[in-house]
Amino acid sequence: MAKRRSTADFVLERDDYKCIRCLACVRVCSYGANFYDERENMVFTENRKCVGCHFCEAICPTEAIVVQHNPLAIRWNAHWTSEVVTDIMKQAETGGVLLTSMGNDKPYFTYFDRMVLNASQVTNPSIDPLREPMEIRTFIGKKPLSLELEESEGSVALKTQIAPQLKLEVPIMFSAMSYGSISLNASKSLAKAAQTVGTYFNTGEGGLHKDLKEFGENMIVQCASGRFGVNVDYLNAGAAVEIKIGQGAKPGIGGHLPGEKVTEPISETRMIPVGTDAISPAPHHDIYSIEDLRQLIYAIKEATRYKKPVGVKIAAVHNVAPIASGIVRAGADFVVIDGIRGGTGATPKVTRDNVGIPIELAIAVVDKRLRDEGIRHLASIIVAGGIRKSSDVIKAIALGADAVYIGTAALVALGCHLCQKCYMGKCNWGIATQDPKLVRRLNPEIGARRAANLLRAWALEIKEILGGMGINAIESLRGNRDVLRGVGLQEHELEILGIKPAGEAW
Amino acid sequence: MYFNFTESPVPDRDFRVPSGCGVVGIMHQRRRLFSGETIIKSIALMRERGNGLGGGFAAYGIYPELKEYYAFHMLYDGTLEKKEAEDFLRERFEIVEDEAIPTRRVKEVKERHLLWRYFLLPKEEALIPFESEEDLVVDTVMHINAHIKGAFVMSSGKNMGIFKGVGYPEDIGNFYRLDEYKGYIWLAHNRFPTNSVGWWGGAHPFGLLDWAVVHNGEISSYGTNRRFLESFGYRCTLYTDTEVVAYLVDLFVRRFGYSPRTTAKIFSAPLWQEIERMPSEEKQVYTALRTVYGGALLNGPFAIIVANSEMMMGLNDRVKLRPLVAASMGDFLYIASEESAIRTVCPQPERVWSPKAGEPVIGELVREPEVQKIY
Amino acid sequence: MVRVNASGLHYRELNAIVRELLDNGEKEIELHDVCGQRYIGAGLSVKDAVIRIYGTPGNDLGAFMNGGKIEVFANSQDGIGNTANDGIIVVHGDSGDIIGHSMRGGRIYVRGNAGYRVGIHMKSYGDSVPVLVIGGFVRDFLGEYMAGGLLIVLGLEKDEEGNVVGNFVGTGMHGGTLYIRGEVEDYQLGKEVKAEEASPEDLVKIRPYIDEFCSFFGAEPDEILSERFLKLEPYTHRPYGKLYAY
Amino acid sequence: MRYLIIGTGPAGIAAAEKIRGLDEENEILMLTSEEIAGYSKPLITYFLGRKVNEDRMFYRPPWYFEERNISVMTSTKVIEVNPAKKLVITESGEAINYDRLLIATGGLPIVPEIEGLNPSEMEGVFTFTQWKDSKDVAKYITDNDVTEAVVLGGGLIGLKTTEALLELGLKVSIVELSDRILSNTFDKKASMIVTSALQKRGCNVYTNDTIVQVKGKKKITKVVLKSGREIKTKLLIIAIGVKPNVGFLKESGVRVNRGVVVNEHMETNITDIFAAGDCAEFYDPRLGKSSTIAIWPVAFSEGEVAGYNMAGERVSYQGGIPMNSVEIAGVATISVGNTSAEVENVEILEYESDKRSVYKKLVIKDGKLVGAVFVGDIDRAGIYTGLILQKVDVSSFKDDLMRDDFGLVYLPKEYRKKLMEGELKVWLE
Amino acid sequence: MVKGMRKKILVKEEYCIGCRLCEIYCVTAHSQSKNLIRVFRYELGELAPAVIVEEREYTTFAVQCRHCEEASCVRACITGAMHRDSSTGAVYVDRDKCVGCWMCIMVCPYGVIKRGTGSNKVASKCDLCLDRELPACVENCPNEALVLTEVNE
Repeated sequence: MAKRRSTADFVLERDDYKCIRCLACVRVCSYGANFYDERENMVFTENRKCVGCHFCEAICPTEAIVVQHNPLAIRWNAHWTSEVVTDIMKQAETGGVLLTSMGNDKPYFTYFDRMVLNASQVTNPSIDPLREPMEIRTFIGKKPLSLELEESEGSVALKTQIAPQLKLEVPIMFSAMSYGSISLNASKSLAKAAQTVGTYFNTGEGGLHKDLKEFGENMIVQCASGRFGVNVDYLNAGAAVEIKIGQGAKPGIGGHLPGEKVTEPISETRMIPVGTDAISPAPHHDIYSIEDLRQLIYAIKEATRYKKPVGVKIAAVHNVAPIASGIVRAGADFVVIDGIRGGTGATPKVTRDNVGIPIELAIAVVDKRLRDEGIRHLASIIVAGGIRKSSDVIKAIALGADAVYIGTAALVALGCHLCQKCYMGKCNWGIATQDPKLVRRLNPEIGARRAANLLRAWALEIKEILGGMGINAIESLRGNRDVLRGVGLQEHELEILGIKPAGEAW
Repeated sequence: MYFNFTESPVPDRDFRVPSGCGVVGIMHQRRRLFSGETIIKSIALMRERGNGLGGGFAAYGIYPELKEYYAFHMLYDGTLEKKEAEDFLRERFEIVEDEAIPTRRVKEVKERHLLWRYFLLPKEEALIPFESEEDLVVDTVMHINAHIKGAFVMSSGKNMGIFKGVGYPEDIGNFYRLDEYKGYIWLAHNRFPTNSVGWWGGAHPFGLLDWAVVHNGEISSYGTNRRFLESFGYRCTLYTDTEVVAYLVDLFVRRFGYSPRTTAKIFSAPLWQEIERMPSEEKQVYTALRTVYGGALLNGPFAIIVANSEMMMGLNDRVKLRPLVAASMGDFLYIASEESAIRTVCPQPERVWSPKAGEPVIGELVREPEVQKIY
Repeated sequence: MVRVNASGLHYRELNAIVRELLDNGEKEIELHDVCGQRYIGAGLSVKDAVIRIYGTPGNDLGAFMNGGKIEVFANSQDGIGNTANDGIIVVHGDSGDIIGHSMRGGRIYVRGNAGYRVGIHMKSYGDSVPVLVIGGFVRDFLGEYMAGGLLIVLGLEKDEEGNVVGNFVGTGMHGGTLYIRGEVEDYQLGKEVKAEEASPEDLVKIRPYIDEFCSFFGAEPDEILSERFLKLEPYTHRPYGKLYAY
Repeated sequence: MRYLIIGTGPAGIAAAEKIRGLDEENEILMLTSEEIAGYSKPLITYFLGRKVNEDRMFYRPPWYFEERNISVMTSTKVIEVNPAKKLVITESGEAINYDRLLIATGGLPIVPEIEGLNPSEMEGVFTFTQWKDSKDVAKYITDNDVTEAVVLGGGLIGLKTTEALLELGLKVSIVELSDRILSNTFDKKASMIVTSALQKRGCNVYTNDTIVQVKGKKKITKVVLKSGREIKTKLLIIAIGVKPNVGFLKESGVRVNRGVVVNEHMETNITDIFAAGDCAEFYDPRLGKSSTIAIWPVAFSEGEVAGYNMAGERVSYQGGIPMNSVEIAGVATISVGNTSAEVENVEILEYESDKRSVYKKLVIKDGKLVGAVFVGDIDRAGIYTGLILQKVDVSSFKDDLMRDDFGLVYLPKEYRKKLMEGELKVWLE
Repeated sequence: MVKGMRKKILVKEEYCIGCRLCEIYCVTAHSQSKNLIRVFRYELGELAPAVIVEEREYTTFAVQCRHCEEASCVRACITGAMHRDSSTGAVYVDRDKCVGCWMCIMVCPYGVIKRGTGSNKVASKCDLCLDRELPACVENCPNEALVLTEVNE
């Protein structure tokens, strides 16, 4: 039997005693997995339709539902895993490229988890961040190597003109997620949270929805290969412009928003007709080389009258350091490096799971390379790709980043349960969907509150750790690899990371 | 550059030794020379602040006859190292005079090193790759300290010298016969390293050119500061957090020409909330200073006294985690960790004050007929 | 009218001068002795402004342009009208590669020939339909990824092999229309496009642009239209619908 | 300053409440010819039917007036108003001065001319508009072992009285002049449903008929109908309607048509004299005509408007529409607005379910809903009332109006938004 | 007319997800046991939610008594059962006074007054759960499509 029914990835168990037949689970499942049998007066689930998003579980008022992995989906095999077998089946059926969403879920080493932080004991005091000043404000943009000052009796004047900067009250921004890949309510949530906290969100390459214009001061607009919605007004609408070359989840490839997702409002922001594919070419067709990148950077600077920082986002790949160096030398005011764990709305699985390098290593080599070349001050380094918690932020900054972008973590704050089915457009949590029935499930007021809470919580934790180290300004953490020690890392990895093994003193 | 710690010749040089300490600085702002006895007395009062694993002094104005030459105080493990260093020095300098640094036998000080001093004149041809004479000297110091094993430059300025070693400072002072020297600025340091092994080179003051720094506390931002300095060509080889202070002072005051006060405001930058309250022009300056020189922000607890031939400055961290007291009496300016250390040598100063967190105490030489300046 | 001598000016200086003039209400600017200065007219949004350029402007001429008119009395280089939204660019000479890249509105007229990837990823939205007219021949990848707008190649001059277009014409095309005056072999076409002879209605549709072309460069519209035009359109707006396994 | 209010019905009470809300200082004096104030007139049938006891008769409890510092004089019948002197004269000859006067005297029952009938002399014949009537009827039934009754008038009061009598176990015959009961508000179908429900409970309904003669000496024994039918009965309730109680204004100069003519501020032609409720006749300047709608919500709203204006706040009345809700023989019914199909250029939407005894009808004129009838299923009827009162153009969602699940979700978003935000003011503006 | 702060439930229809949890929590809050499962098993017959969920295509929202400032139901009530509480500003129905004439149902433009079910055939409507900190429907709305606000009058 060549053709077979696929095996359920999840099993939904419903406690019939607790089930009160309120049918909330039936009403809310966008995949139609739950149904009610009137004759039996019972609620059932078609397990194969369940994607494991846990929405019904979350909404069930009596905790009658538990979603579990199907333990025996495929006979256990360390090599021929259930995932591998299922994928082969799907491809045998369709002959197509496997799509997936969100970030790489493979058990590659997470270096963040192999690095530990330092704290003060005796020789210098820890600082109590709740009562003493603890500064984490960060500026993103090109800095001069030195400042020319004019000093006279008791007064100092600045002669050097500082390039435009982004001012971050927390060194965390929301990474590029287009309206289209996520819902407008999701975008609004992040925009409002960024405004509340004093940081930035990124439009992604989907253009600018009119409802987001009011958040311009906290917005980075992205210019990607598809140039959707890009015009001079768009470039000037935000506080900075980001040229997207690559993305951690899909280095080296383009993407496209299928025509059926190009609805009326999406068409308005992308400035393309309803129902046509929105194709983002793999390269920018005006950038075939580094000097072309410089050309685009300066075209944008000209169009925005040098009033906004212009940055470049790349995926972390093997030669990320020299590439970053080239980008800085091409005139970028900030470089964004997106690691192999970076998320996406849709990507070929083969790319997501296999291409790129972990962000931790990329930060270390890029920061080192820029310092070695004496150009570290010319651009800020923003890192992204699987930043999960405040300690990841701290470690990233200690390795040399100026700030981080979070995407997946922000979406999780909005409700995402990482079911990795964004590309289906049926997100029950109202995040990765344009279905008006589903979009409304994300109340942007709640979303903004939760996303802002996350940043607030991380900021507090960062301050806590800084205080523990006896540092009261984030400047003193940046590139301070002395505060990191490796645990269980090989010597060469330690060398790349520029840190000592745990146990070694200064 | 990331250092390779396996190559270091002296085991205890491998580590940046966090330490608690006592500091004193005394300056006569009209260049009147006074004996080292004063500062020894002062630092000795704060014996409790040290543990006998490091003490040292910097003295300005001690070599008036040879003030045209760079005075190098060197520390050698042995004669082989001495020869190697001297060969290198000769490539770049004419050695005008050299001799062993006079010491006397003191039972508390267990001498481990060969101590030598040189008076050097840069060779014309050696200057070619450098922007200035000073850069040549800095490069020479960096080179010896980084690459000549068993040789260490304690000080390299004109008409000044640093005397330091493992022991309590009064013993070290006695050992170096400092009672026989006269200077117009004296710095002293009493060290309490948490590492059990003290190393002569790791004692304070730390010097470069005519800069000398004594430091109480710990620079928690050391890693960041070091990397900041690396982008300006400084190589931190000693792994004592104090050295970054010396290099940073050299960078901002000598190379950039900033005033000591502005430099202090980079080290102990105002809080953002203070900057927000400043008038717009000032705000712009301080925002720029923090934004551009964030890597030079000295974080963690510290009280430092830094001096050169022209001035002496005391500074502590932004939230005042280490003690610092200043006093003045006539042309004398005193800065110390404890008021008693001042009172013991100047019982009735005209003014005694504790500087605010991050506010420098700056004493500059008075050029007649100008009035002395104390900020 | 203001004349600016661009000789020896860096593009930043030159463009700053141009912007300042425009900001002060100047509507007519002549730039003389231009040689390689990039981004002239980048982001130009003054609807009734005219910039006349004497000499060869640098790349990205009129990038992100949003109105006004730029006229070049020489050849132009690569990337003119990059991601433009509106406005007119007229080139009294040849042009380089990727002209009209991602253009969403406005019109570009090139009297002579143009290079590779002409009109790549051109798109249209609502009332704004970009139009690109090339007088002579173009190289490969004409209208690659084209998603909207109107691309017209008149073939008044032919390339070394006697072709008016190169290979891979309209590859990945999923919107808009290409008109080519002259012959195109099947192998020259991308797999996403279909070609047919332009109908009289089509010719009526493109007539205004031919007229405008002729008004700039002094040719005879009827004569141009008397020859056969090919019309190229994509098979589908969704070329990659079946590529994926869900 | 004294506010004087004649009448303690809904109009009078609403006015007094409003005045007190706006003016805490000045005196409010209310007069009623009845012995008791603050009870609810519509409840007298419920009282008769023993669904409501004496305590629950009070629409506003007795302590209510005292608590709000409102004085009430009961058993005080006004017989004359003298605007020149700003006085009212009572039956007992007392003169009470006022600064602002509200006439809210309500209606008087209409008693037709019937052979043999002199209600004041014949026992067993009652009108039914006051609590006293209800008590008298109840006592009469007990005292005389009444088992059968005739109700003249198939209107609202008649039917509610019937309902009460049925509750008491009496056999009731209804005599109605027109072709159907509730003819003012209901069409044939609606009337039929109610009629058959009444019949099921053993009630006789005689339509196209009336009483032409009453027999009996001291007490009534029989009625003779126009059709010739004779019905033995010890009890006749006359419930053919009310007329404005305005006789005492004859000499006052206050303009009276059928009722006291008032403008949108409830002002009469004479300064400081206002009128509201069943005794008033509202001249709607927008329609250019005047009418009296003798229903509770209208009386209450008019009273509020009068109260506002008497206390010095300029508020206009939007005009009411007839509407009524009554549950008869277990069938809930609601009718609102103009429910007759006879008017020209109207569109009728109907829904009927025999099984459920449900009937609904909507009347649309010029794209707007003007009337609605609900029998059996009255859930969410108020939404339609709102549409009628707000004169909402329903053309865009006409097809949804009769849906089973019709609700706010089918309303135009703008209207719904206003409604949800509470911006709409029904009745007053 | 009551002056001062008045609690009001805002209906944010653009965020209602149509789960109808407000209904079951309303019922439960007004039940004997106050326990969802027990209510479902033993008490459902006597109870009806005072919140009504409307649905049409993707638009859904829950609506309950608006506790209008100028409440039509209070005007139309012939018994005084429907009244505005002077301390809370909320509109209540006194179930003992109500005679079930349905005048209130006739005039409520929101259609949120119901005829009581079971043995209690009097008008039934939202009481704002004033015995709780938050109305049950508001507290349990998973998307904050129902929000309690205070309006100043």
